[in-house]
Formats: sequence, C-alpha cells, structure tokens
Amino acid sequence: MFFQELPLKKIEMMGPEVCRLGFASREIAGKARPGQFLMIKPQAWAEPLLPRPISIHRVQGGMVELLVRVVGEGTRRISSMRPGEILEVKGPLGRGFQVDPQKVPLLVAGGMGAAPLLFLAEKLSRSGARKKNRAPVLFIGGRTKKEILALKEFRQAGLKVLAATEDGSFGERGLVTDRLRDYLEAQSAESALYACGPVGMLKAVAALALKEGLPCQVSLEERMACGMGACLGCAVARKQEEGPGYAKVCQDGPVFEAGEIVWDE
Amino acid sequence: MFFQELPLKKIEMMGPEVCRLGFASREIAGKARPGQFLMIKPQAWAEPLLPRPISIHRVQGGMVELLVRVVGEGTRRISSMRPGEILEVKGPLGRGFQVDPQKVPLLVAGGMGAAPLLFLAEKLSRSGARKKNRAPVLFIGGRTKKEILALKEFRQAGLKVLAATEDGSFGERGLVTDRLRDYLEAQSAESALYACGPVGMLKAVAALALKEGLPCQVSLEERMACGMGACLGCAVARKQEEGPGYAKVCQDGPVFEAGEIVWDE
Amino acid sequence: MNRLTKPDLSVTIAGIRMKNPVLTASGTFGYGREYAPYFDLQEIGALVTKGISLKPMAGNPPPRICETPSGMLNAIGLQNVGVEAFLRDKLPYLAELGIPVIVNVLGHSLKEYAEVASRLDGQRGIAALEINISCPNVAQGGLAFGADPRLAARVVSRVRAVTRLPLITKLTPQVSDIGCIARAAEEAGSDALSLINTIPGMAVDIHTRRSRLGRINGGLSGPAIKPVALRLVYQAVQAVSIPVIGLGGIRTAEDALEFLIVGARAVQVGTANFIRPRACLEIIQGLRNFLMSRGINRIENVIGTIRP
Amino acid sequence: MNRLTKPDLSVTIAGIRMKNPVLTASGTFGYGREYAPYFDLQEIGALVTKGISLKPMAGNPPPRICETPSGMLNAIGLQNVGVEAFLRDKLPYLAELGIPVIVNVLGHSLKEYAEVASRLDGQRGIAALEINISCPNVAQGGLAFGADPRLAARVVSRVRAVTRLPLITKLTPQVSDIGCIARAAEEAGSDALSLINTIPGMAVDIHTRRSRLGRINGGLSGPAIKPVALRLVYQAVQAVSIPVIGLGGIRTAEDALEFLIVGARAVQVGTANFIRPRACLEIIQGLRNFLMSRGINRIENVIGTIRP
Ligand SMILES: Cc1cc2nc3c(=O)[nH]c(=O)nc-3n(C[C@H](O)[C@H](O)[C@H](O)COP(=O)(O)OP(=O)(O)OC[C@H]3O[C@@H](n4cnc5c(N)ncnc54)[C@H](O)[C@@H]3O)c2cc1C
Ligand SMILES: Cc1cc2nc3c(=O)[nH]c(=O)nc-3n(C[C@H](O)[C@H](O)[C@H](O)COP(=O)(O)OP(=O)(O)OC[C@H]3O[C@@H](n4cnc5c(N)ncnc54)[C@H](O)[C@@H]3O)c2cc1C
Ligand SMILES: Cc1cc2nc3c(=O)[nH]c(=O)nc-3n(C[C@H](O)[C@H](O)[C@H](O)COP(=O)(O)O)c2cc1C
Ligand SMILES: Cc1cc2nc3c(=O)[nH]c(=O)nc-3n(C[C@H](O)[C@H](O)[C@H](O)COP(=O)(O)O)c2cc1C
Ligand code: FES
Ligand code: FES
Repeated sequence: MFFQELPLKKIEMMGPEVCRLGFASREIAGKARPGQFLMIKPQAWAEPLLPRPISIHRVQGGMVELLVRVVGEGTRRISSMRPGEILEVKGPLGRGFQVDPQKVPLLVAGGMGAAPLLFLAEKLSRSGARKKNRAPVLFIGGRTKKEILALKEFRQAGLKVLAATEDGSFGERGLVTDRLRDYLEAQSAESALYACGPVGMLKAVAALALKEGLPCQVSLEERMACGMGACLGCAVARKQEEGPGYAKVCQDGPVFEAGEIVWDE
Repeated sequence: MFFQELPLKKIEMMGPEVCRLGFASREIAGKARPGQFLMIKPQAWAEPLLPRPISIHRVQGGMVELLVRVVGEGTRRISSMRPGEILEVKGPLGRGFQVDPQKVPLLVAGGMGAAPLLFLAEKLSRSGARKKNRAPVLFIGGRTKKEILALKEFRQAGLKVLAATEDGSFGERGLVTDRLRDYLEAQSAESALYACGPVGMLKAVAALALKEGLPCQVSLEERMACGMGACLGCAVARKQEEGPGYAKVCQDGPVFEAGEIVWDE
Repeated sequence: MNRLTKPDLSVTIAGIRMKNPVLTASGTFGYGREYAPYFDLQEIGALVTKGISLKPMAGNPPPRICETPSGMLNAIGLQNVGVEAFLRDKLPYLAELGIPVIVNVLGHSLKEYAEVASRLDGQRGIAALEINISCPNVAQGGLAFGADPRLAARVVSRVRAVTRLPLITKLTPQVSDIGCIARAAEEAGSDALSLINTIPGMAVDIHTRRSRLGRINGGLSGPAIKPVALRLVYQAVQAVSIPVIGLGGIRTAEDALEFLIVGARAVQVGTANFIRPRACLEIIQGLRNFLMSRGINRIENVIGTIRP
Repeated sequence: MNRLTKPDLSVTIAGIRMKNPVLTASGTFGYGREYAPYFDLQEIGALVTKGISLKPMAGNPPPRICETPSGMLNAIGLQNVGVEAFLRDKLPYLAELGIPVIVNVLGHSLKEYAEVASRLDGQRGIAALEINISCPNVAQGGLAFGADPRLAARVVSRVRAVTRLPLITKLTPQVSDIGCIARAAEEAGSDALSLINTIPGMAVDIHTRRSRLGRINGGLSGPAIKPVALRLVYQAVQAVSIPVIGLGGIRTAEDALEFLIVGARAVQVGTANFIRPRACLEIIQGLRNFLMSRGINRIENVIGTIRP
C-alpha cells in the first residue's frame, strides 16, 4: 500500500458523465490486482474533505487507469482536473477477485461495474485463460447504450460479450441478469461468477449463483473515509461464525463471496 | 449596487503574484466611481467561504478590470480562474474619492494601492484635469521594481510619475513618502492628496498632509464579510462627535478623510 | 395536486403569519435597508433585526471577523445603535415593508432585557421580540444567560412581564442538554424558540501568537456548524410543544428542508446573506420548486416528516 | 541557538515521556497496524487505540459516515473487538513498537469502565488509559457521562481505584461549562485531560427523509470543528493544572501550533489520518521546521505562549 502524490498524465471525458484518467506509478501498477481500488483526491486540503474510492480499471506497464462517473461533488472535482495537476492516491487497497483457473469465468457488469472488471478481463486474457471453449464471457448491462462502457477493450481482451439495456438501445432489451439466467440455463460448463454493479443487480446475481450452485464473487460499495481498515466506516452485514456481524468493505472486501453477505439489510 | 454572476472575459498573470482580470458589466461600469470596490468570489459555494474585497482598477466602456495580488487562498483561487468561468460580483460598493477640482491632485500609491488609483487617474484625465501645471502627479512606491504596477497606464493618463523603491531597483531608493515630502517642501500650488497603500504608509501620508495643511483622503482596508454594511465586521476607529467610535470601512469608506481616522489603534 | 398551482409556503408562528418560512438571522441582515438594492424585501417571510440593547454599543476593536474551514468567526461585540436610535432611525423604514419585523433583544442583566423589551412594547411595526440569551451574563462571570436553565427562564419571565408581544427565545448551542433549556424557556412563557446562535470558537495567529480576533472568543457560524445545529433543533423539537425556528449554516433550499423535515416550522438564514445577498430569495424559490416537483401543496406537509 | 541543531520536540505528560507532542486520536488510527505500510510508527509521540469495551461490540448499521462542510459525521457505534481480544490479538503488536501506547476505554455504566480498566491494568505495553466519558450513559437516558461534572468525576474515581496506570480523561465538547467538567476530572484523580471528542451532529437526506446515517446522531469531526475545539482547550487549560492534550480538526503543523500556543502540551490527530495517512509525520516535520526557522530550541517554549 502506498500513498503517493502523482501528476495526472491524461484525462478525457467519455460522454457527459464518465471520465477516464491515468497516471504513472510503478509501485501501484506492480502491486495492483483486479478488484482492488484506490482512494483518490485532488491535492491539497479542500472540499470535499475525504478521498473517493475508485476501482482500478486498467494497468498497462506503469500506467494506472481509472474510470469515474460524475455523481456528486467529489467526482465532479476529480473529473475537472487537468493533466499535470496532482492527484493524491492511496492504494492498492482491499481484497480483489480470487480467480479459480479451473472454471470458465463469467463476468457480470452493471453500469460502472465494468470499471474493475476490465482489469480482471485483461488479466485473464494475459494469463492465457483464453483456451478453446473456456474463453471468459462478459455480461454487461445498463439503462441505455451510453452506460455500456469499455466494450472495445473487453472484446480486445478476447471476451465474448452479451449485453442488455433497459431501453433496448444496445444488446437485448432487459436486465443483464436476464441474459445471465438464459445463458446459465443453456450451458453446462463449470463456471464461476465475478460481478460488480448496483446492489440490486448483485443480489440477483447472487441468487442465480446459489440456485445454480456456482461460486460467485461480488464487489460491494459502501461510503468510506479511510479505505484502509482504520475508521470502521464501511460496514456491511456478513454472516459470521459468532452470528451476524459487520465486515469492512475496504479491507475484508470490496470483493466478497456472495454467500457471506447478508443481502436483506 | 448589483449582485451579478459574470463570465470572466480575460485574466492574465503580471508576474508571479499579481493578476489582472476583466469582465463585462454595463451596470457596474456605469455606476462605478474611483475608490469603490467589489466583493468577488468564484462561483458556487466552496472554500473559502467569503467573497474578497477588490478595488475597481479600471473601467473602459462596459468592461471592468481588477488587479489582484495573490496573498492567500482566496486570491489564489481567483487568480487561477480561466476565461469563461463565472465570477460572483457584488458592487460597486463603498464611498469613493471625492475630488476637489480646484486643487492639483497628488496620488500616492504603495504596492497594490496603485489598483484603485489608476481608475482615479483615468477619470481625472478624462474630466480634463490635465490643464497646464495642474496635471496630476503620481507618487508610487514598493519594495522592489516588481511591485510598481500599471506605470504605463498612469503615464498614458497624463500623470507625472515620481517613483521610489526600497531596494532602489526603480526610481529613487527609499520610501514613496520621502519623495512626497521632498515634493511638498519644494512646491506651493494648492493640492489635494489621494492615497492608497499599506496602513503604515497611509499614516505617514496623513501626517505629512496635516503638517502641510493639505486635504487628504486615504483608502483603508479591513477584513470584510459582507462589504455592504450588514455584518459590522469591518470596523475602523474614527473620531466622532460623541467621542471615538467605529466606522464601517465598507460603507463609510473605504475612502476616508485622513483627519477622521484614529491612527494609533 | 395540479403541478401548475403555486404551493402554499405560509406558516404561522407564535400567532404571526408569514408568507413563507424563510427569515433573516439577527446580525446578518443589518437593519434591512442594506439589502434593499438586491431584492424586494417583501419576498421574505419575516425580518429579524440586529440585536438591540438599551444604550448604543460601540462593539469590539478590529479584527472582528476571521474565516475558518467552511465557517467564520465573528467578534462584533454586539455593536448596535441602541433602542432609542433604533425606534427613531431604523423602525420607520422597517414598519413600511409590510412583512413581520422581529426585533432581537439583548441585555447584560435581567433588568436590561426588561427595559429594552418594555421600550419596544406597543411600537407600531414590531411583530415579535427575539430574546438573545447567548449574551454574556456580567453578574455570573460572562457565562451566557442561556447556559443555565433557571437563568434562561428568568430572562424570559422578566421580558414576558413587560410586553404582550409574542416572544421567541433564541438559544445558545453551548449547553449540555438543549431539551432542558428549551423546556425552561417554554415554561417561562416563550411563544417560540429559535436556535442556534453561533458556537463559541477561537483562532490563533501562530506568527503573532495572538487571537485572530480583537477578542479571545468569537462566534462560529456558517456551513461548518450545520450538522450541530440540525441535531440541536431536532432535540429541541422533541422537547417542547411551541414552534421551533431552525438556523445554523443554511445556504440552500436543501439545507432549509433538512431543518423543516426534523420539525422546525421556519428557518433563518445568516452568514449566507453575506455571500449571496439574494440567498433568502433563492431559498424561497428552491422550496417552491421542491414542493412543485413533488406535487406537495403546502410546506406544512413537509414539517416534521423525518422518518426513523 | 545553532539553527542546524535539531530542536527538542519531546514532552512529558502524566509521567509519560513522548519524543514529540503528536499523538493519534482514538478511533482514527485503527489498532495501529493499519498505518504501518505508510510510515514508521515509531516516529509518533504516542499511539491512542480505538475505544475498548468489556465485550466486543458490533457497532451500528450502515451508513456510518457522511460528509459535511469541512467535516464528517460518524456513527460507528463504538465497534471494537472487546478487551479480551484486544489483549490477545492487538496489544502484542503495539507493545513492540517502542512508543507509548494509550488505550481508550469506554463503558456504558460505571461498572463497565472499571472492569475494562482493571483488565488492562498491569499489562505490559500499556502506558496510560484514556477514559472516554462521551459514551452514552444508559442509566441516564443516553446523555453522555461527560455532560455532568458529578458523573464525570464518578467515572474517573472508579477507574482510578482499579489501576495505577496514568489516566487521561477525554472530554466531550457538548457541555455548558468545560472548566467545570475539567476541574471535576482533575479532582477525581485524572493525570491529564484530552479534548475534544466529536460534537454531536446530524444530517438528513431530504429525498428519503431519513438520517444520512444508520442512527439519528453522529459525531462531527474534522476541520469544521477546529475553532470550537481550540476555544474549549484554551478554557480547559485555564481551569486546571494538569496537562491538557488538544485535538479537533488538526490537519497541519500550523493547526497543531495553535493548540500548543493556547496551552495544550500535546495534540492528537484524528480525521486527517484518513485523508493523508502520513498526516502525523507531516505535522511532526512541520513543527520541527517551525522551531528551526525561528531558532526556538524546545517545543516547550511554544506551549502556552498566547499573548493577550
Ligand atoms: C470499492 C469501491 C470502488 C468504486 N469504484 C468506482 C469506480 O471505479 N468508478 C466510479 O465512478 N465510482 C466508483 N465507486 C463509487 C464512487 O466511490 C462514488 O461514486 C463516489 O465516492 C461519489 O462521490 P461524490 O462526491 O461524487 O458523490 P457524493 O456527493 O458523495 O454522492 C453522490 C451520490 O452517490 C452515492 N454514493 C457516494 N459514494 C458512495 C459509495 N461509496 N457507495 C454507495 N453510494 C455512494 C451517495 O449516496 C449519493 O447519492 C466505487 C466505490 C467503492 C466503495
Ligand atoms: C476595500 C478593499 C480593497 C482592496 N483592493 C484590493 C485590490 O484591488 N487588489 C488586491 O490584490 N487586494 C485588494 N484588497 C486586499 C484583498 O481583499 C486581500 O488581499 C484578500 O482579501 C486576501 O484574501 P486571501 O484569501 O487571498 O488571503 P487570506 O488568506 O485571507 O489572508 C492573507 C493575508 O492577508 C491579510 N489580509 C487579508 N485580507 C485582508 C484585508 N481585507 N485587510 C487587511 N489584511 C488582509 C491577512 O491578515 C493575511 O495575513 C482590498 C481590500 C479592501 C478591504
Ligand atoms: C456577524 C454576525 C453578527 C451576529 N449578530 C447577532 C445578534 O446581534 N444577535 C443574535 O441573536 N445573533 C447574532 N448572530 C448570530 C446569527 O443570527 C445566527 O444565529 C448564526 O450566525 C448562525 O446562523 P448562520 O450559520 O446561518 O450564520 C450574528 C452572526 C453573525 C455572523
Ligand atoms: C471514525 C471515528 C471513530 C472514533 N472513535 C473514537 C473512539 O472509539 N473513542 C474516542 O474517544 N474517540 C473516538 N473518535 C473521536 C476522535 O478521537 C476525535 O476526538 C475527534 O474525531 C476529533 O478530532 P479530529 O477532528 O482530528 O478527527 C472517533 C472519531 C472518528 C472520526
Ligand atoms: S473505509 Fe475506513 S475502515 Fe473501511
Ligand atoms: S464588511 Fe460587513 S459591514 Fe463592512
């Protein structure tokens, strides 16, 4: 884990709401694993006070790339930075995806959930998981076509893409979990699910996985102050030996086994 | 008095510490008088909270120009704005200089004190105070040459310029008040003093004026929250009929008769 | 509800009907006239004046203000023109505005509170008095009247005895148990409460090693204090049955709505006026838009709707 | 003084010598280990742990944090591993660090405070206890123990009776008269004070009309509260003769110096650790630079040097 102050190398808006930014850090690039995240903040004490958790989207050589959707003041500030301005970066943080090399990886992305999954996809493709009939599959969904992110990159990484949008503007009309259900019903290969997206989607994916008896890892979100296990701010209800308790999303997660989570809270 | 949200038309750094910015406002340009100021702040609620008082430096047509020295966070934020960004502007505020057309105007500027005095100089030149032997004189000083501002513009306005710097890098070595003293001792025309600069300088100018029996107006600074007489934050000790009390720099000033002020507080 | 109908923003507090629940906070709106160039003052729910004492007060030496993260400290020192000059020079203008005018009353002794109040009683154009019990109590070493429930009650009863004007007691936040002070003011005859006044605070210049203000202490206001204010208002609402006016750090309609949702029947806007002179107007418009966009026809239907 | 000599930053508080006056604030530094990747923990003056209760506590449901202007609210709900797991799993690591370790103690009854303290007494590696009297007092309707001087004194004496460890009492800011509480803690046997704990606050989501936290109340921390903290620390310093540790909103060496100048003998850094994990280290370096640039050879020469 590092805390670094790094000049932005590039930053570009990809439509009105999402920006992609990149900076160079051999240290972070060297340690990062898919599913991990960074806490980032434009330099200097200012409003908003706290850094923001953002998944690692991509690592290429010493370059780290992030994909940020503007939803509030913090992400607005980040997205309006210019190249050369300094970003405070803490990470890589948390527990990433634990890939089972024996199983066909099924990636399930909802909206911004695509961000960490591209890192996973590119890692899978580099590690040669691209064998015949075992190529990873990406299920990707969003409300409209604009919310379907990084499609080209996923395809380049060799993933078969099955998309769905709520308004039918891209892929099939419906939810990404509809496509996943159809797929799971039709095939029989041993597969494992890796999902990131809104909590409703994750809950549905977890239910499908349970029904089909498939291993399933989900990446959760919660408000964070420190991102490093110190503040206990990022609680998620988890089944534990001693009975239900709270896990720290930042340290015990953000990737959890779907079965660990108490979904109804 | 207006409160307007205006796009910056131009902004340029004049050396590392001082920036000049301009925006268009017929309303403010139309009402502004030399010595008045504006409260300005980059748009949107953010840190620092309060707007900053800045003198009107120049009015040309519908354009208003300001000269801002970066001394802290507020002026740093202002100086890092880009053209097109929105500035919140309140004003014109306060009581400006009351010019006596019968007297030779002697302008005394210390450092940033040059800012409002250029507006006065250009007004004097337009109103034809440039008659033979009655041309206004500018006494201008600073620590070093870099602190001598807007010289070209003062000359273009027809002022005779007498400069002094503490390190001798421009004009005579010494204080601007030394030059003023020499000048006053040598001449005999009926003149009036208009001064703006650090409080120490103003105090010295006031003492010279008293000694020579000359009318003298000084422009003061004090911390302000509202700039419009509502918060009572900008107190300056003033001699009053009922005994000493506090005047509001923003409303009763910023320009005061030197004789009104209790200088030793 | 027809979304085109303008929603009803009016509220009634201590018998005073206000066309909307947005008031100016004492000491941040001068004597009203200062804001007239910026908007039509008739638009606001009610206007609260700067605190008025028996004699004119010169106030503290400068510097009187100092900025802090998302807030400001002030040490104005209760500077005001005094009750006689107020009645002569300021009230006539205010009385013509056609909106309720609430006079903020201060005192350094029980007697002074009562004298100012009785002088204001029966004057045309005054809708209510707001008693500022955050004033330092000279008899008790400078601790605020509002820091002690018994003392707070005594101030209110003394004022109650000399005027028939509706009374709003303005509470200080620096207390162990706001509910206790709130009930004391209610029982002593206050018709409404307003809170919070500024939180005592301080800032030091590390170079000169002096206070950044002309006095050691100042009062903290602005967005920084909003979470504290909201919690105290919520607790006061639970404690009493008289209406509560909420304030502290309100800048936007969203901020105002937070206070209304926890049960304040109106809000006051303070420091924000310095930054955006039309802040009150913008908040009123924002409240109207909020109601319209949700098809709510009365602001009353928002008040106290906090869910567990 | 030779400007090249490193100035002496050390202070001694309640008999504990610290190599500099910068401590971590309870609940913001985990159990220490979380920060080890970012800097050498031996650099800090002393480490204060998360508050420890008798039994493990699960804490509050999420959301537990929420941002406010220049501050944050937290409603962690005193989640901690409990004293047994602390001694077993956390203390051994801390005891090896070679810096004073101060354990923050919490309780919901007088008895619980005493039990935790006696369990910690005599354990290797603990330099002092910090008693958190801001905990809600279950017996008295949830108002903090620290809101009432008599109750505060009883907590301190109960703990005093069961341990010979130095005691630091950590005061809550939500009181009418901090001097009074400070003296009560001193008289009951506290060796030092620390203040302030978070200020109770609240925030509402106007869309859902619920608290933005899993609980109604949270605790406000961060730069927003610094002016309030500084004033309370100054008042506490005036009121007692035991050393006072100042905290609340400290981010930089300049902030720390303000507290030292008003008389705090050390400071704690809380929320700032979340933002810059090396905040303590940066503050220590900043203090050193301040002293060197002014030719001051001991930090002691800065403490309490406020001028009128
Ligand atoms: C481990 C992790 C990885 C993430 N990765 C990415 C990423 O790669 N790209 C990306 O764009 N975003 C990502 N997010 C979400 C991102 O952190 C938030 O959108 C951001 O913090 C919002 O900050 P803001 O100031 O812009 O919005 P705010 O003004 O703080 O909030 C705007 C809205 O978003 C909601 N919100 C804010 N933060 C969170 C949160 N942490 N969890 C749930 N809801 C929240 C708020 O309730 C509010 O409704 C991630 C979050 C986590 C926890
Ligand atoms: C009527 C008036 C006209 C002014 N005209 C100009 C102008 O034309 N150009 C210009 O550059 N500046 C002008 N100033 C000064 C300018 O307002 C301050 O420099 C500015 O507010 C500082 O803000 P900051 O956030 O950058 O610095 P801060 O961080 O607030 O302060 C930095 C330093 O400057 C001092 N300071 C800040 N504000 C004032 C003040 N109002 N009076 C005295 N000392 C202060 C502080 O004590 C501190 O030492 C004027 C001030 C007044 C009152
Ligand atoms: C400059 C200034 C002067 C004030 N004067 C008074 C006053 O005379 N009487 C009073 O009751 N409150 C006074 N207050 C307190 C405000 O009315 C209000 O309670 C406080 O500022 C919190 O609200 P805000 O955060 O919206 O400013 C003053 C506040 C400021 C900033
Ligand atoms: C997330 C969080 C958890 C905290 N937990 C504790 C605690 O267990 N015991 C305690 O005495 N104080 C606790 N505090 C209070 C801090 O120690 C400190 O008093 C307060 O945050 C003010 O300092 P700051 O503004 O520097 O953060 C906690 C604060 C935060 C933000
Ligand atoms: S964000 Fe601080 S513990 Fe997870
Ligand atoms: S700045 Fe508010 S009265 Fe002058």
